[in-house]
This record gives sequence, structure tokens and C-alpha cells, in this order.
Amino acid sequence: MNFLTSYIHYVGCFALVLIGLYVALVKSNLIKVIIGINLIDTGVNLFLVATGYLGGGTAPIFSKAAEQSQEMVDPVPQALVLTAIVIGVSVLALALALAIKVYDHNGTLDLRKLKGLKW
Amino acid sequence: MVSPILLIAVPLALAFLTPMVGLASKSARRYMPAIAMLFNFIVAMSLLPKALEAPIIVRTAGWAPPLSIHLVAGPLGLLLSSLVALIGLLVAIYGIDYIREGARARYDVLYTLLLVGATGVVLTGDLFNLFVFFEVLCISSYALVAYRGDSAGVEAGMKYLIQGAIGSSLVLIGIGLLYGTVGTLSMADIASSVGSVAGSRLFISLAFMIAGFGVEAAIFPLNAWLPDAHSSAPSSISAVLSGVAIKAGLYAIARVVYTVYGASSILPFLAVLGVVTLLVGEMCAFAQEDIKRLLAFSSIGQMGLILFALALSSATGISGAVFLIISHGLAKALLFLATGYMIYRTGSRDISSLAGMGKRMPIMSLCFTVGAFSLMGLPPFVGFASKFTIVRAVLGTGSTFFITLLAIGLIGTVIEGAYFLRIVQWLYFKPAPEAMPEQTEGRAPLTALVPVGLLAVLIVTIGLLPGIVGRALGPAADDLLDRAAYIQHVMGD
Amino acid sequence: MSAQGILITAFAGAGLSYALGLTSARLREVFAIVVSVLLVCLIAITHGQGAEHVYYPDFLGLDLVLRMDALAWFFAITVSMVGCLSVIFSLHYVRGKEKENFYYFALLLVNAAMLGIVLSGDLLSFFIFWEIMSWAAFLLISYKRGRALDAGLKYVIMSILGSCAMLLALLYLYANYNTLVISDLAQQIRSAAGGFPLWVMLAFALGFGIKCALIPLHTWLPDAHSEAPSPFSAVLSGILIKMGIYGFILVMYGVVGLKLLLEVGAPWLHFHTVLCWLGAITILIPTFIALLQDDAKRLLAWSSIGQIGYIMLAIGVATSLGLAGALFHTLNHAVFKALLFLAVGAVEYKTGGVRDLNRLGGLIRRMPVTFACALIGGLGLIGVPLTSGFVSKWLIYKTLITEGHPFLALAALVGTWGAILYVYKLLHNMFLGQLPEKYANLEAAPFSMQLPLMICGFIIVLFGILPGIPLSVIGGIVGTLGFEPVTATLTGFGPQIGPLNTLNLCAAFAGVLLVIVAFRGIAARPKPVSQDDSYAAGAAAPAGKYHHTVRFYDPLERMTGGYLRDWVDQFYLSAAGKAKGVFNGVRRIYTGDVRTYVMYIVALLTFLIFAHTAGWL
Amino acid sequence: MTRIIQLVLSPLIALVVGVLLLGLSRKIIARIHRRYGPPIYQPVIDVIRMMSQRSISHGSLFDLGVVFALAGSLVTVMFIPLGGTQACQPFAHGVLCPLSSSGGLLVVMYLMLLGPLGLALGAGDSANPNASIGVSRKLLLALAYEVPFLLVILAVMSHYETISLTEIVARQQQAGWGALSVPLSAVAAFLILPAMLGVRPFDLVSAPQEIASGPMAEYGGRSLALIKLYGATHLFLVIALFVDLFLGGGVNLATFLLKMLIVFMAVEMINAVLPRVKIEDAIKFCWKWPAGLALLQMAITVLSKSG
Repeated sequence: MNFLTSYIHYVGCFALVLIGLYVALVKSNLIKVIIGINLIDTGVNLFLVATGYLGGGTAPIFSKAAEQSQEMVDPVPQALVLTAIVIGVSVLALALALAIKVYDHNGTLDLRKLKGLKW
Repeated sequence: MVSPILLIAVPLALAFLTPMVGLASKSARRYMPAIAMLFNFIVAMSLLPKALEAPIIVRTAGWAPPLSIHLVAGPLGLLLSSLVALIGLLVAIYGIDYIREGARARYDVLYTLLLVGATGVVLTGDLFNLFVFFEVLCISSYALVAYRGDSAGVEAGMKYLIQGAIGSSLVLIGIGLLYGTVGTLSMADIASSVGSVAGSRLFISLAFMIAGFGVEAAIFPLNAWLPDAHSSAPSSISAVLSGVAIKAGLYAIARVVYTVYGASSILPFLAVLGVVTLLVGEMCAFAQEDIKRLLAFSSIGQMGLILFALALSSATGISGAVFLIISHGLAKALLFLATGYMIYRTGSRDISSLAGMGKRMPIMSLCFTVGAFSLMGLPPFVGFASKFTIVRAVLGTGSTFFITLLAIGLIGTVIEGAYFLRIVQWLYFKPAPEAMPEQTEGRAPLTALVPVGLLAVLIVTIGLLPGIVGRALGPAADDLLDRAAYIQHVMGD
Repeated sequence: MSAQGILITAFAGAGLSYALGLTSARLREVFAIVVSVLLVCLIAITHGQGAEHVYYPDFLGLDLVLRMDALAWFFAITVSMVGCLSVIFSLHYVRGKEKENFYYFALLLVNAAMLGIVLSGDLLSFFIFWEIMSWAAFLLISYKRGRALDAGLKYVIMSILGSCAMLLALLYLYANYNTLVISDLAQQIRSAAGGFPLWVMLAFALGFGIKCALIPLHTWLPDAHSEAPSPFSAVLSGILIKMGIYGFILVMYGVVGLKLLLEVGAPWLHFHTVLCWLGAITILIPTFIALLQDDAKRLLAWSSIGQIGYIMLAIGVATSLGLAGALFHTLNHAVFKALLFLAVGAVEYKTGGVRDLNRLGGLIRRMPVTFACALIGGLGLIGVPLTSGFVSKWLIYKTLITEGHPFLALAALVGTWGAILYVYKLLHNMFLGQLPEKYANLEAAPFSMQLPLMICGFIIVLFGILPGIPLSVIGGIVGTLGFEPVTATLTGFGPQIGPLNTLNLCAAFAGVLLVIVAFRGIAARPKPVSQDDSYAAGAAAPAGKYHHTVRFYDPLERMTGGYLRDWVDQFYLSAAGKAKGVFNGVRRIYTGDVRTYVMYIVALLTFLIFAHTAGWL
Repeated sequence: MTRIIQLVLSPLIALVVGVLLLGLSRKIIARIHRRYGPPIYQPVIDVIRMMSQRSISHGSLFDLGVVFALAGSLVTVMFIPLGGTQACQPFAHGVLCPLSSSGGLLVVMYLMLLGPLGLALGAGDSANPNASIGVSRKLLLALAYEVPFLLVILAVMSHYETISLTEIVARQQQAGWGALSVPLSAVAAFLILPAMLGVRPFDLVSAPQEIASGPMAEYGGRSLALIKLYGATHLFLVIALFVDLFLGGGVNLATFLLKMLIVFMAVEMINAVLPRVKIEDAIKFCWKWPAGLALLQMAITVLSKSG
């Protein structure tokens, strides 16, 4: 119980990553796989934020509420996550654009049928 | 003085300027990537001598490491960025006339971005920054693989994207884990504090990063995207992907393993992985009928050899690996470029369609042969010098484990010889099919002949005078091996 | 003229002939010949010089050294001479065919690379030139297309395999002694002990053995020799495979040294003994395979393997006479095998590419000079007295018998009797017997083809009667390699080595010949009649094929043919087939389904983490 | 001077004795067959007759091949000791062997090639299938008997540790005949004598009834005369070699010739009674019994030397 409460955010984000991986591994619909990838992405972002999380900490701004840096959450992961989100979004956009193209060419989004390139 | 940051900033600016230039003059826009890379090449080469003495540290916004995001333009970084710029420049010249369809503006932008990403990867001193540049590289290459918008290209791009995205996520997890452990992102800083933190957490973060970067580095079994992507992309893109992009992934692994973690325990595993990659790549290449797919698999094989050499953890070994990165970059770029116009000429990627090419496209065929010979490691081409260095390094270690691995790996070289020489036979010794429609648009223009010829000349010249690059190899190897010096240079005293 | 100058001339000659060929074919031909002749002269005037100098300091941290000594000179003069003859022969042979320019370039390049090999003073240059020779030879073997392509691939794959072994061996040496300069290595290796020299020698033996076609590494040779253009077959068989021999001599006696060599291997089975027996096998089997061949060049190719067996056997015995015999036989084989290949080439050229021994015949009437030279070459190959082949074989037998290896001597001698059979088959089926009607108006080969033949024939007879000429050089070489020098008189050997005086033999033979001819002169001159006017038991001789060539040694073929298939080759081919199957199987891991690929990524990650928790990493 | 006398004498002896042995052969066989047979000098008459006839020629090699064959075998004779010991002094080394210092047994073995080879080349130049078949048989037969023959010679050379024929003879005269020191070799050598001489059961090279005398099919006149002489010399040569190798040569020419005569008679006995074999059977026979015996002897010799 103690484990869960103190590591709940880690559990949550790895759960997201695993769900994403499961989707990417198992689902045969391209869109679902893209969603899965996005889930992984979200999970990872959460994880990054979680690494800098400090229970009861404040925003990393020197203000009245928090004068000591020890009381602030770590700002670096938040910066990272911002970047990561941007990257994730661009990947997602590109993926969806490609998915449309794939559908145009093949008339299907079924990954089992997308085996034009192999061996 | 010129700062290494220009290597990133200027091409980046030029990349985004490209569409605007396109508004003014469509034909001028085509030259933008070449200009950017020419600039990079000149700057990198002018910085290289200085970096050979000591790495040039660039601090952003006046903050000293480890707080700032900083560039570490060491010998290895600058050597590789010169290579990136050189190949980028030649391929850009090639691309001026080669790319005939699709949204040209996007090609130019993405192409420049890809190279900026690669340059950033090799120059940065910050782990997250590495990731960002890595993503720049990856995303532009996903798009470029699918550039033609044909069925194969889109499918390959899609698959590449899925694997790449998962790989990137793994890298990010690794970075997060590491950050959670040591609380810093500067590679030098991590390196100095990693020694005090032992244990599984560190290793797991390393595992994530290896698996993540390994996708781009085309390590077995993470390389399934590569043959698809390389064979479906336009040849100019295949050339940079094979010559530059995958090398960036490998660089990232090497940097992380050697500098950041100093993890020598994983090196034997990486050596085994390298040899397996080598063998699998060569075996798969052997049975290919599609020339570009064959070249792609051959790239996998060469990457395996580089990884193996990197894992030797000796100065000669890493020199050899870097040398092979250079020689493979030149040779593979040459091969893809030469193939590009041959495919235009025949309209087919089948090896059998290359019959009689020696007569129809003599210069391209000759250059192709030079590239193939170099790749096989035949003297007097550059491939020999690099492979020789690697073999020497392996025997220099005196370890039975590595020597056995090498002996197994050399079988790969034999297979490689078999398929490449078969192609050479197709080029020269098979009669051209009767009544071949002469496609005049397939004739290689000067913008194709110059880069291809130049690459061939480089391969022969460096092969004959390996001292040209040899001088930089030693410092480059030390750059990776000598953690203490790296830390000291970056962090100051 | 230094070794460097020779090499520059050779390589620049190759390049320039290509450049000249772009402007004028005639100019290129003249230039190629001038370069080849010049090389022979340049090497000839360096006779007796001994020098060693660095020509390329710091190539990848190693100094590249050129060296000129007796051994190098001997091989260099052989290489340049045979190379020169084959270039002269090529004049008409390739004229009018395509890729002439490439042909001359590659031919000169192979010759230049071979000169580089023998003049190398360190093992790295040796290896570099070796590789250049290998790939240039590959290009030339593939020149004739068709089946030549497979032959070329087979050659080059085996060659690369050998090179890999060599590379390992020489870098193993480097790792231990930190130098690759031969003279330094020879100094330092003396202290070596244990299995170290054995491994080095084995790896080298693989590399050299493949090149010189030692059984069981010979399988590339029959295909390559028979499919290559004939002038190049002469080079291949005459000198290229001798590079393997040179390598063996260099490594065994030049680097490892006689004293250490005799200890290499297990006490009950020494390395050099194994080499001897391999040599013996290499004499026997190919000789018998050769006499069943119907393709003239294939027959000669198998015969080349057999002759290599003699040389290997003689090298392996590790006596001064043996080594002298090996060196002399190397020279002889270069000359007479070049001659025979060129003679077959001349026939092939005139008849439009016919090499099938069953479709030729009677050409002595149309090409008498070619026949006379081929006869001398054939006699030399057999080792008939008064040809140079006799003296070299005599040396080999002599040392085998006096050193107490009668079984090895038996192999060598039986090989000689086999050689008689195939040489006769070759000469008979091509030149003797009935002239097919379609060749009734064949013209003799052009002078540029006859000249090399005549030069070779002259050398064979000259060295056969006065073996002291080459033996004075060879004796010196043997001395430099740690043996007792072989002292030969101009006409053979004194009593301390054994009774042989070729000049007396020659005089006696000439005298008897004169007497017989005089005696014969008493009788009336016979009346020349046409070929058709022959005994046919009363019936008219048919105009079609009449004389007997097909399955010439049929009884033997029926008895031994079943055993004489090239098992080794079949084994390699089936192994290659299996390997291809494996390669195709490996390919299947790239299933085309992206989800599998994702699984691979996850699998690697899981493995890494698992391996760590299990404590492996 | 003695050298020159020897040089003339030894081929002459070979020719005369050889021709007489040929005549003797016909006589012996006739007697065994209960015929009267031709006079012993019949071959001389034949040669004279043939020399007086004009024949045909198919080309220069056709004629020259025969000359080379004869020359080769006559030169070979000069390398073979024809009796004499170190003790008796008519000649330089006491032995009638003019070229003993110019070459040993190896030279003899090779020179013996010249005969068949010359004949084969000459015969080959005619476009007659009989000739070619005969040559093919001859070469195969040579291969068949050479294997045991080489084994025999190697065993002898290994036993006496020399390649000099005069030395071998001298050693036998001191220490007993070769037939006693290397008995199995002697037996093997005797078994292949008919094959080497081309007489029954191994007369399949000429086989007149079958392939019209094989290589000789096209020959007549002076060339055939030379072939006859060659045959005589060859006969002499082979038996002389046998005597030298196994019967201790001869203390003088007379004993040498006597030993030769005895060996010859023994061979003729076989010749007279046996039928002709096929070439395959010839090869099989030679590679089985004589080769086996000789191999055994060689193994024994090698082992005793090393042990």
C-alpha cells in the first residue's frame, strides 16, 4: 500500500507505456497502433514530469510561497516534457498524414496486409 | 573566431529560409541545401585542427556547464560533422537535378533539417539536447522516406515511423531514469557522478537508451525498418540515411556507453551484437535481387562491423570504427547515388537490369565499382585501410573472445565479396539486353557525375593516403575513451 | 634501378595504357609491349642487388618497405617475363574484341601487382599487392562472359576467404612483434615458441594454398583457368598461382626460418610433413583427372594443379636440394605452362574458339611452329631429359629418395607418368591425326603469337641443356634462406650432389641422332602421301572423322572415372547451396509486419534487463 | 680414348644382341610350338629388306618420331652398366657404362620414355585409328606397369641409398644380389617384364590380328626398319636393367650377357604359352600383384632403414 501511494505516478505512467506497447504489438489497425504510440508517448511524458515531482512542492518560481529551491519541483523535467510533447505531436501528425497516404494506396489500414516490403 | 554553434545555427536558419527563397526563385531554392552544407563543411574543416588539440566548448547564454545546454565540439564530433557536411554537400548537389517530382520545397527543407539533426547529435554535450537533435533527424527522415508518396515509400515511411517513435520513447524513458538518478543532463556531469551511483537503475536506463538509439543505428534485431526505408526512399535520401543518419545513432550509443556511463561490462555483449548484425546483414543482402535493398542490407552489415569495432574499447579499435564510419559513409553514399541514375535509366531496381551498364553509363559504373571494392575492403581503396585498422585492433587486444568473433565476422566479408562482385559482373560482363529503350532523361547530368566522381576520387585518395584522416582518428578515439579528459574539458577545473 | 622504380613503371604503365587506349588502340598496344619489355630489362639489370628501403612511411602507422634480394629477383624476372610474353600474345588475341582497353589495363595491373608482391619487404605491402592482384585477376577471369562469370565468382570468393586468413595471420604476427617488416620479423620470431607459429602458418597456408590451388583448396582453378582468356590463363597458371608458392617460401623460410619450421606442429606430425603429403596428393589426383578431360584448357588447368603439387612437395621436404628443385620447377612450370596455354590459345584463336579436344586434329600441317613449340612445352612438362623440366624434377626426386621418402617420390614419379598420358592426349588430339576439312585452309598463327611460343620453347631447351644458368641464381637463393647453398656446374651437378651432366647427354643424343639419320639415308626417301591414303584394311578411308580421339583413355576412364570426380568441389558447392538456403531462411526474420519489428525492439530491451538481473551483464 | 670406344661399343652391343634376341625369340617360340622357326638372324634379314624398300610418309613428324625413339633408346643404353667390375681394367671405371658419371637411374627411367613417346608421336601423325588405338593402349599399359616398376626402382634405390646405377651394381657385387636383398621387388619386376617388353600376355599394343600392328600400321620401309631396331634395343635395355638391378650385373660382359639370356628365356616361356589380355585386365593385373608385392617390399625396406 505504501508502495502504491509513494510510487503511484510511476505505476501510472508505466501502465500507460505498457498499454501503448500492447496496442502497438497486438492491434492490427494502423490507427490503433498510432494511438498506441501516442499512449507510450504520453506515458513517457508523465514519467518525465514524475521524476521531478516533489510531494507538496510548488512551481519552480522564486516567489513568496517558496523561497527555497528545495521546496520547488524540479523545473528541468517540465522543460523536457514541453519539448517532448512538441516532438510527440509532430510525430503524431506525420504518422496520421502517412496513414492517410497508406489508406490511399492500399485501401486498408490493416497492418497484416501491409506487407509489400519484406525480406 | 568561428564558433561550432554556427554549424547548427546557420543551416537551421537556411533550412527555414528555403521556402522563402523559393518564393523569390524556384531554381535558387534548389541550391539552398548545398549552400548550407558547403558552409558547414568549410566551418567544420576550419575548426577541426583546433579541436584536435582540445575540444571546443560552446556555452549557451553564458551559463557554464553543467547548467547550460552546451556543445562539445571535440575531435570526434567535428570529424563526424565534417563527414556529415561533406556527404550532405555532395548529395545536395546530386539532389539538384535528381529530385524531379513531389513537393520540392519540402524536400530541401527536410533534407537540410536531417543534416542539422545529425550535426547536432554529434556536437552536443547535453543528453536531452542529443535526444532533440535525434528527433529532428528522425522525423525528417521519416518524411523523406515517404517523400515520393508512392506505395512503397509510404509503407516504408510508416513502418520506419512506428519503430522509430517507439525507439525514441525508449530513449526518453532512459533519459528520464538517468535524470531521476543523477539529477543532471550534461553528459560530462553525469559522467562524473555516475561512478558514485551504482546499480540496476543505471543499467536499466542504459538498456533503454541502447534499445532506443539502436533502432536508428540499425543494430540487429532493431533494424527491420532500414531495408524498407533505404530501398523505398529516393536514392539521394538513401545515400544520406545510410551514409549519415544511421551513423548518428551509432555515435549516440557509443557516446552514451563510453562517456556517459563508462559501462565496460556491456561491451562484450555489444561486440556479439555487432557480429550478429554483420552476419545477418550480409546474409540477407546476399539473396537480394533489388539493388537498393541489397545496398541497404549491406549497410546493416557494415554497421555491425562498426559496432563490433566500437565495442573493442581500445584506441585502435575506435579509430578503426571511426575510420569505417567515414569510409562506409563515402562508399555507401557513392553506391546509392550511382544506383540512382542507373535506376532512372532502366526503370527497374532489379540487379539483372544492370546488365551492360558498364557500356551505357561508363562513369557511373566505374564509380560504382570503386565504391563496391572499397566497401569490400579491397586495397587500394579506403575501405581496406579502415577494415585493416579494425582487424589490427582486434588482434591487438589479444583476447580469444574478440578474435573468435572477428573470425566469424570475416565470413560476412566473404559473403559481401560474393554479392558485390556479382553486381560488378552484371555491370561489365553481362551483355546488355537487346532493344533497350534509350531513356534520354536517364542520362546522368553533370550535377550527378560531379558528386559521384568526387566520392570515387576521395575513396581512392584516402585509400592511398590514409594519413589524411588518420591524423584525426587518434584524438577522436581518445575523445570517446578518455572520460576523465572529457569531463575535465567540459566542466573546467 | 630500384624496386620502387620498377613498381612505378609497372603501375604507371597499366594506368597510362588505359589512358592511351582512349585515344588510339595501336598506340596502346605498342605502349603495353614497351612497358612489359622495359620491365623485363629493368628487372634484369637489378640482378645481384640487395636493397631494402621504406617507400611509404607511416601507412596506418606502419612503414611500407620494398626489398630486392635474390629470391625477389628470381620471382620478379619470372613474373615480368611471362607477363611480357602474354602481353605480346594478346596483341592479336584480343584485337577487335570489346573492352580491349580494360583488358590491357587489367593484364598490366595484375602483372604490376605481382611484381609488387615479390618486391614487398613487409607483409602489409605484400597483402595490399596481393589483394590488388586478386581483384584484378577476378576481372580478367570474368572477361569472356558466360561461364566465365561463375568461374570468376568462385575464384574470388575463395580468394577473399584466403585473404581473410592471411590478414588474420599477418596481424597476429604484428600484434606479437609490432612490426611487419620481413627482415625484422625473421629476427624476432626466432624466440617464438609453442603453438604460436603453427597458427600463423596454418592461416597463411590457407591463404597461399587457395591461391596456388593446393588440394583441397584447388576447386577454383579448373574453372578459372579454362574460362579465362588464353593469354591470361598463361599468366594465371604460369605466375599467378606461383604467388602462393612465393608466399609459402617467404613465410616458411624467409620469416619463420628453417630451424623453427622443422619444429612447428606436433612432434609426430610436423607442419612441413603435412605440406609434403598434401603436395603428393595434389600431384596424384589432379594428374589422373587431367587425363580424362576433353577441354584442352581444362586439361592444362588440372595439370597445373598437379605441377603445383611437385613444388609444394619439394618445399615441404625442407632440404636445400628440395628447395632448389621447387624454385627451378616454379620457373620451369611458368615457362612451359605459359607456352602450352598460349599454344592452345593460338589454336583457339585460329579455329574460332574451339578447345574441345575431340573436334580438333591434324593441325600440325597448318600450324607447324605452334606444334613444335607445344611439343617442347609438353616434353618439358613431362620432364623429358634435355628439357628444363627434367632437371628440376630430377632435383626433387633426388632429394626425396636420399632423404628417405620413397612414398612421396612414388607419388611424384607416378604423376610424371600420368603427365605423359595427358600431354600426349593434348598434342595428339589437337595437332596429330586427321585434319578436319573445315580447317584445311587454316593459316598459321600470326607472328605475335608465335614469338612468345618460340621464346618459351627456347628457354626450355636452353635451361634443359645448360641448367647451370638458372641454378646459379637458385643456388644462391637457397643459401640466403638458411640452407646449404646448392652448387651446380653449368651442365648439371658434380659428384657430391649426384651424377647429372646434361651436356654429355645432349652430345650423346646428338651423336646417336646423326648416326641414325645417316643410316637412314642409305634407304630410299619415302614417298609423301596424303593423309587419306592410309591403311584401312582394304576399305576406303572415310572422309569424315576417321582417327581415334574420343575418350582416348577409355579403359582407364571406365576403371577410375567413378572415383575421380572432384569430390571436394562437389562438397563446396553443396555447402554453398546449403549456405544459400540458410541465408534465405535468415531473411525471413524481416516478416514485413511492423508489429513483429516492434516485438524485436521490446525483446531486446527485455533481454538486456533480464540479462542484467541474471548477472550476465 | 677408352671413353669413345665405350660410347661406340655399348649401343652397338645393344643393337647386335637385341636383334639376335629377337631372332632367338621367334626360334624359341617356334620350338615350343613344335615348329622349326626362322633362322636366328632372320631379323637382320628383315631389316636389310626393309631398308631396301621405298615406303610412304605422312609427314615429317611421322618419320622423325621413329628416329627419336631409336636415338632415345640407344642413348639410354649408354647409361646402363653392361658388366665389368672395379677390378678389371679395360675401361675407365672398370664397368662398361660410358655415361655413368652423367646420370643415374633417374636419367635412365626418363630416357626410357623417349622410345615410346617418339613412336607414339610418329604414329599419331598418321590419321589411322589403329595407330591411335595402339598408342592409347601403349600409354595405358605404360602407366599400368610403371606403377609397380617405379615401386621396384624406389625400393632398390632406397635399399642401396643411391640413385647411381653403377653404384647399385657395385654394391650387389660386394654384398649379394638384389634378388636376395629385395626379393619381392625382384618378383614384381619379373612379373611386369612381359608388359614392359610388350610380349604376350601383354602384346596388346601391336596386336597384329586386332589393330593391324597398332602404331606400326602405317609404317614400312626404312622407318619400319628403325622401329625394328628400336624394338631390339628396347628388349636389350629392359632385360639389361633387370639384370643390373637384381642379378648383380656381370663381372664382365660375357657373364652379363649370359644372365640376360637366362632372363630372356624365362620371359619367352611365358610369351610362348599365354594368350593376350585386355587392356583393363592388364592394368588390373599390374596394379594388383606386382604393385602389391613391390609396395610390400618398399614398406619393408623403409621400415628396416628407419628401424
